[in-house]
Amino acid sequence: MSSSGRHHDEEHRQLQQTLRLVLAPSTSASRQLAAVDQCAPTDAELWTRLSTEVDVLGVATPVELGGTGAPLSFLGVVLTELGRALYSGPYFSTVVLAGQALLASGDQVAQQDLLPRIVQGKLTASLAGLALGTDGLMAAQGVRATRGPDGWQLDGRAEDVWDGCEADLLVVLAAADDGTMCFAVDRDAQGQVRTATGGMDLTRSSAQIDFAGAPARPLGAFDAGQRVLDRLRVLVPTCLAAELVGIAEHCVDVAVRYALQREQFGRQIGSFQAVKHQLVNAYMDNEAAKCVTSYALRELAMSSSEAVSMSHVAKAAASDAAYKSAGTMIQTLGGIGYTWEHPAHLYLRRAVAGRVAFGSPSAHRRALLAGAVRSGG
Amino acid sequence: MSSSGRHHDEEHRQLQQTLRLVLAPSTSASRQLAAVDQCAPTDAELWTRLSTEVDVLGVATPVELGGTGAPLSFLGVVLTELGRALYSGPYFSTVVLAGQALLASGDQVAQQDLLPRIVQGKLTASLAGLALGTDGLMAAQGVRATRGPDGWQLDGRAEDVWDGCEADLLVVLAAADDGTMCFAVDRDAQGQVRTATGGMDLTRSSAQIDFAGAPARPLGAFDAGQRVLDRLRVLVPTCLAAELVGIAEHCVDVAVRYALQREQFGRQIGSFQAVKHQLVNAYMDNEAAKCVTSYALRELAMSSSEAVSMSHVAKAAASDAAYKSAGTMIQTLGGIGYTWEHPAHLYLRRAVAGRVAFGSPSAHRRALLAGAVRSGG
Amino acid sequence: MFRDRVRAFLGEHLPADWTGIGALLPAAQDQFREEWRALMHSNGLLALTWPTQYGGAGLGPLEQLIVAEECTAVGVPQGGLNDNFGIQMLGSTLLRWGTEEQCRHYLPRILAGDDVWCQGFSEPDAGSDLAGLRTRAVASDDHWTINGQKIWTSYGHLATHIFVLSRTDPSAGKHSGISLLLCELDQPGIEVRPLKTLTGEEEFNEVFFTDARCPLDAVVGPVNGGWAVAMDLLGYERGEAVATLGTRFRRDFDRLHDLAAERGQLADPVLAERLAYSLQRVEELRCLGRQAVDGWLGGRDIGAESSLHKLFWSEWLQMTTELAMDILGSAATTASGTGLQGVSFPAAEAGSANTPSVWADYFLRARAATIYAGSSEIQRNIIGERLLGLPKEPR
Amino acid sequence: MFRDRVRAFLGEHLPADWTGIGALLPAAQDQFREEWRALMHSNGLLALTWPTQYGGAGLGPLEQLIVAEECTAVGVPQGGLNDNFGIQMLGSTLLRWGTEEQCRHYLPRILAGDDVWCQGFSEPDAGSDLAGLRTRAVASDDHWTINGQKIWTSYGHLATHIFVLSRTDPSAGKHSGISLLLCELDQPGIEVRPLKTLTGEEEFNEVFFTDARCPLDAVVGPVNGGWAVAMDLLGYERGEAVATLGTRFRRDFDRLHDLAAERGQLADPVLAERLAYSLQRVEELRCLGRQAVDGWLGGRDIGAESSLHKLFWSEWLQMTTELAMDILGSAATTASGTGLQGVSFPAAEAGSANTPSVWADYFLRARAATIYAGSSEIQRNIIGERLLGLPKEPR
Repeated sequence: MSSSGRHHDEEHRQLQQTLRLVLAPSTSASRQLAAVDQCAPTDAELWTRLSTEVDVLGVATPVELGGTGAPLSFLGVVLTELGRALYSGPYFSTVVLAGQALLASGDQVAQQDLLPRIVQGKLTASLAGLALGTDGLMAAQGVRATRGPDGWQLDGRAEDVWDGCEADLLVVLAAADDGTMCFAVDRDAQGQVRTATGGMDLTRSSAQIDFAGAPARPLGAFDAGQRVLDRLRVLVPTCLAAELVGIAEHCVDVAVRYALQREQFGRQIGSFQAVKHQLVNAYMDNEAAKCVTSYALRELAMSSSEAVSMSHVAKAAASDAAYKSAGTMIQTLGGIGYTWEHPAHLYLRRAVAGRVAFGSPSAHRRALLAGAVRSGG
Repeated sequence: MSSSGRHHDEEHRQLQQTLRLVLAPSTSASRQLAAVDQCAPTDAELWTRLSTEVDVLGVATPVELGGTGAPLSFLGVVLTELGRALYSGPYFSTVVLAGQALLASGDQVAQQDLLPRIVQGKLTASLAGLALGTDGLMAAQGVRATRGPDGWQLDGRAEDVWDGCEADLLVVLAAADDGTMCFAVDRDAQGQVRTATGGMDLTRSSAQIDFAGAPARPLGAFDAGQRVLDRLRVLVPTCLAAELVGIAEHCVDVAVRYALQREQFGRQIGSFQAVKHQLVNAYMDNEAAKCVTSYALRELAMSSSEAVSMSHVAKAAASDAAYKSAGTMIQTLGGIGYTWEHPAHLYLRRAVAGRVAFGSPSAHRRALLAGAVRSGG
Repeated sequence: MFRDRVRAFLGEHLPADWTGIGALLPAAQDQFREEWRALMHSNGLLALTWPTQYGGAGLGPLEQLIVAEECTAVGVPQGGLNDNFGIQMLGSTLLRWGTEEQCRHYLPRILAGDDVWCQGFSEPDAGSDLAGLRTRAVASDDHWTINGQKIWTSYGHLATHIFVLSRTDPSAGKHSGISLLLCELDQPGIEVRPLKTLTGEEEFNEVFFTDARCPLDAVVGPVNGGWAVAMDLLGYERGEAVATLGTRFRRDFDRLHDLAAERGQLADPVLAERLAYSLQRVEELRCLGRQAVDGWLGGRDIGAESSLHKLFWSEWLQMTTELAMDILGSAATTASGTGLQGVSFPAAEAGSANTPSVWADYFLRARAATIYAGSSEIQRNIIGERLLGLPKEPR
Repeated sequence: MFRDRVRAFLGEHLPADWTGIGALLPAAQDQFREEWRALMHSNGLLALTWPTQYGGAGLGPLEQLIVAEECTAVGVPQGGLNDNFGIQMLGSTLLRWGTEEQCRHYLPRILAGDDVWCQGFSEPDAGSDLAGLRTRAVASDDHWTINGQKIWTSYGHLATHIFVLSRTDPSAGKHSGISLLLCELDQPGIEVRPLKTLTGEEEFNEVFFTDARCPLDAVVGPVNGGWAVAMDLLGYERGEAVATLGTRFRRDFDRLHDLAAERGQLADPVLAERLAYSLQRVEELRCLGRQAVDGWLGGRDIGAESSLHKLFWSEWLQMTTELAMDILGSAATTASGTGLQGVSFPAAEAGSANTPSVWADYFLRARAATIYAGSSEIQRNIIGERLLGLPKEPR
């Protein structure tokens, strides 16, 4: 164990600072609320800046496909900052869900066609058909693929597709006769109805997609579906953990700032142990969640045998941390945190939704323990 | 609901005060420790005072059997005070376990023979064969009763018999061919080996009893075993809850007193919210546990339909309260609470053992929920 | 006997299929509430403890409690939304502290619905530290001139009048120099601005005073002695809550239990254990409520005891709505139906729909429970200092 | 390479069936510890970071860490019980603050085992508030005269020397006027009284000073400047704990998991969920430890970070031993076998028996975790003030 060097600490810090500058305008409370109240679509200008100025759309893509070829830890830094800023654009869906599915599919033609466009911010994408089963993430059973005279086509329903209405491209995991297969479906392909769904989280759009004979391009070889699944079931919870760490940290930051500024009984409220110790408890869990998440990303990058168990630890820890930190923030803010005008509830909502998405803490813990049993202690 | 009058508040208070006076010497730290260190037997003088001076050995026994005929709530007051004082004599085993079993057996001959002697402090007793099953308390399966040429005899092992070595009389629940039966076994009867068992709780003695053809007198009619079981499975957890409430309250009292006296950083430590709020949390749970326990005793006295569910609530709440309060006490006391010389650990030990005895909080909660399901919500 | 009368009244006036006001749409709730209040009034069930000369029923706290219990049991309100402020809080306070003239003027108008009251206590910089309030009132020949800002004024947008805690002697100590003033809202010097809650409801308000006026004699109790009056007023809020909340929350538990059963989640032992704990705790809460009511009827002051009750139920509510979220899983986070109908605070109204979106809404609303009406931190201080006798923080 | 050398050493000197020192009986543990310490010393594995002229290995913190990790992995101690005080704490402090003469005198004697050190910091009235200490030392021509009382002196009954934090200028401020004195225990003015812990062990001691003496030059660092020296000394306690505790606690988890499996309790989903949470948290702890070690090797001060680590592990330990009690049920409360063998703090030693009575003992011992070496309340203050920048309490 120990000391695998500096882990790019300095580069991470630079990337973080750059992102904070770029994201600062969208982090302001008024901007966040305006976006929610007006149901604003993706901020196109910000998307462009993310792709060109900061070049983070290709952070987890190899150089030969237009990306930066950076280690996965850089993706973690980006996701944490987007979480902090409560970024509502299609980064997670495009870069993590669809982008990593494409990479895992092994379909070089599709990769060379699609990934450079994703990296350049010219193509948004998402993934349909990944759901939580009894044994972790698996292919949802709602969509079936059949081979017709004109090629493959999809039928059935996919739920909870992040940014599903807006995505230019959908990667779909579907059940075919020989098992799970992986397909690409274009936005303007016929035979699909994409319906926006509401819910708890007001800053991430989601859709239900009904396929009825939608033409679909298979991605990769016969085992591509399984390969995509194998990769995403570890990668997606780990990446979502990185985002949740950002939510968690932002919540404690906001609460600490308020505790320093707000006075009652002639003292800053942060000087009261009742407030201080609650913040410390949240902070402690956040530090641990951050720590396991970056470790999980490192293990994943090295395809270590610990990557699976650490993905469970990371998703469980970060989910709990974000949920608790959001609650602590609201408690610290008092009445003001209970108003619509303060963005606190947007963080709480994202934390609540993110906690359940791609496996609840309890589900991940169960999988962690099961893994410990299988590996003999 | 509401207002069932004064509930004998004033008489309860008087009884409580009398008991505190009588028990005060045995509550002192040095006395408690001396008793443990020397493995002192029952304090005979105190036992006499409890029976004569305070007359609490007959508090739950009808007048015609020599008791006071007081409502069960008085038994609750006594048990709570004995809990506070960490009383180590055989009150619970004699009065609650054996005494109430005799009452429930319906065996008038045995009652008239034994209960007056119990009330007068001339006979100690206990109960063997009550254990936790999947559906609450039930007859343990370890002891079998068979009818031989010389009458009934017992074989097998009974575990965790409180004050089992010392008890003059054992009431034994045993499996006979026709179901559970209830027996009386005298101390000097042959065919029994009583072995003291140690364990967590240093202030309550316990025994393992091996029967090998021990002669036993059946108590009551053919259904007496079931009647005893039906009564004790509700009464015993409720009564133990009353004792645990006393443990819990004493722990918070000790901690509060220390928090008022101990100074650090130039302040009484009880003025720090970190200490104060911990004590409040424990106190809140204690108040609730006390409240449900006395309510459960009232319902039991009225044979109300709520008596069963409230016995579960009371045992669960009081177990958790005592356990948490003991922990809070030690945390408040700091290092001194971690020493052998301070009786804090004796309370913790009793709380830990009492929590598990006759059904853990989790088991009682499960039964509570199952009851709510059966009664249709 | 009185209870029978109340039951008969309820049986007579509620439809046979009545499940509770929570089953109505918000507009229908408002209408029902208004009609129901009038009906309660004409049947002598409003202001039970007020003397008859002011339009009350001249009965005691026991009868008041019986009405509260029976209304709660069938799921109807005991009056209008603002009656908690007008009847319970201000009315009781006027009867204790007010002049004969004030009682004669204000009390009948409250009952008739002519005056609808709201509360002006908290301020942006005086939340937990209420005595830190800065709204000032200055007396001139014939009126007080009020300047300042109040916040968290529930149902202020429905009110015609506000009782305002104001600083009337800035040179006095923090708790001295405060007076309780009675003030009409419909005047140029007052602006009421609704404040949306995190679920989008408009329930709270900000109230801005800019040279607002009220008559010189519109002071309750002594000038500069308003702190004691205000503490007394807050005390009248409590009796009913301790009496009825246990029942209301037990109903919430039962709904959640039904939902878990419907969705097959009772078979999940981890969720079942948490449900069982929620049940245990709500039963503890009911007992605590009964005990406090007994004490209250026996004339005991339940000030700090009500803090214990508040702390207990607010934690129960958050724990249980969090459990609901876990029972529902993604159904709760992707549900897009309507939430709780209208005002359902702190417990959901009887008859509320038992759907994922209602529970998601309830979960969010429950965030307020540990903040409003004395945060949990303040309640713990009160309990620690008054019930355990622990020292205050040095200041 | 160095790691290979350590592994080779361990492989060579430990029996093939070695499971950890916890498997030995207490007396055998003591004997093993003594022989093992000598072996470590003769192989240059004691005092890794001390310069060679004082008998150390002249290596760096990385090598020290490697020894700690490898010894932990196989379950052997890295020295004697008092070496934490003599080598880690006092030794490192002397190297930074001591005179050349002090280093030359004391350090080799510590390694040789001639001087065995214990710590005299806490006092009956100065626990969390260490700077409130009242033990006084007065200088005369050629010695200090010490009067006062210390408490919670671990392994004081095994020691020959004590470093005593004393007030040497009573007129100075609370944190000024304190000096760190080096004092021999075997003198008429000192009495060491063992203090039994709640499980009956004798681990802590009270130390009474009645005109006890030490030489005038037995001061570490500046006279009256001992507070900074003491804080520094406490810092040397931390590096190793963060490096090794995660591994030791993970071993505890694995033992508990085995026990639950043996007893069929993994099939109880409520217990399994709690086990899973314990596993999650111990993995978090291991990561926090790795991160802190990385920082430590990178030269970062891990003062407040080690508070976070302490708070985390002490809560983990209590949660997990409580879980053990629930997994064992009445088996834990009626078990009457032997408990943990010898000194096993804070984690149980590798090789400890996996029985109900061991877990019951461990549960009781774990009560100390949130109290000793800075209570959880103090740790939260440190974290809140140093890492979050929150204000101190007004005093």
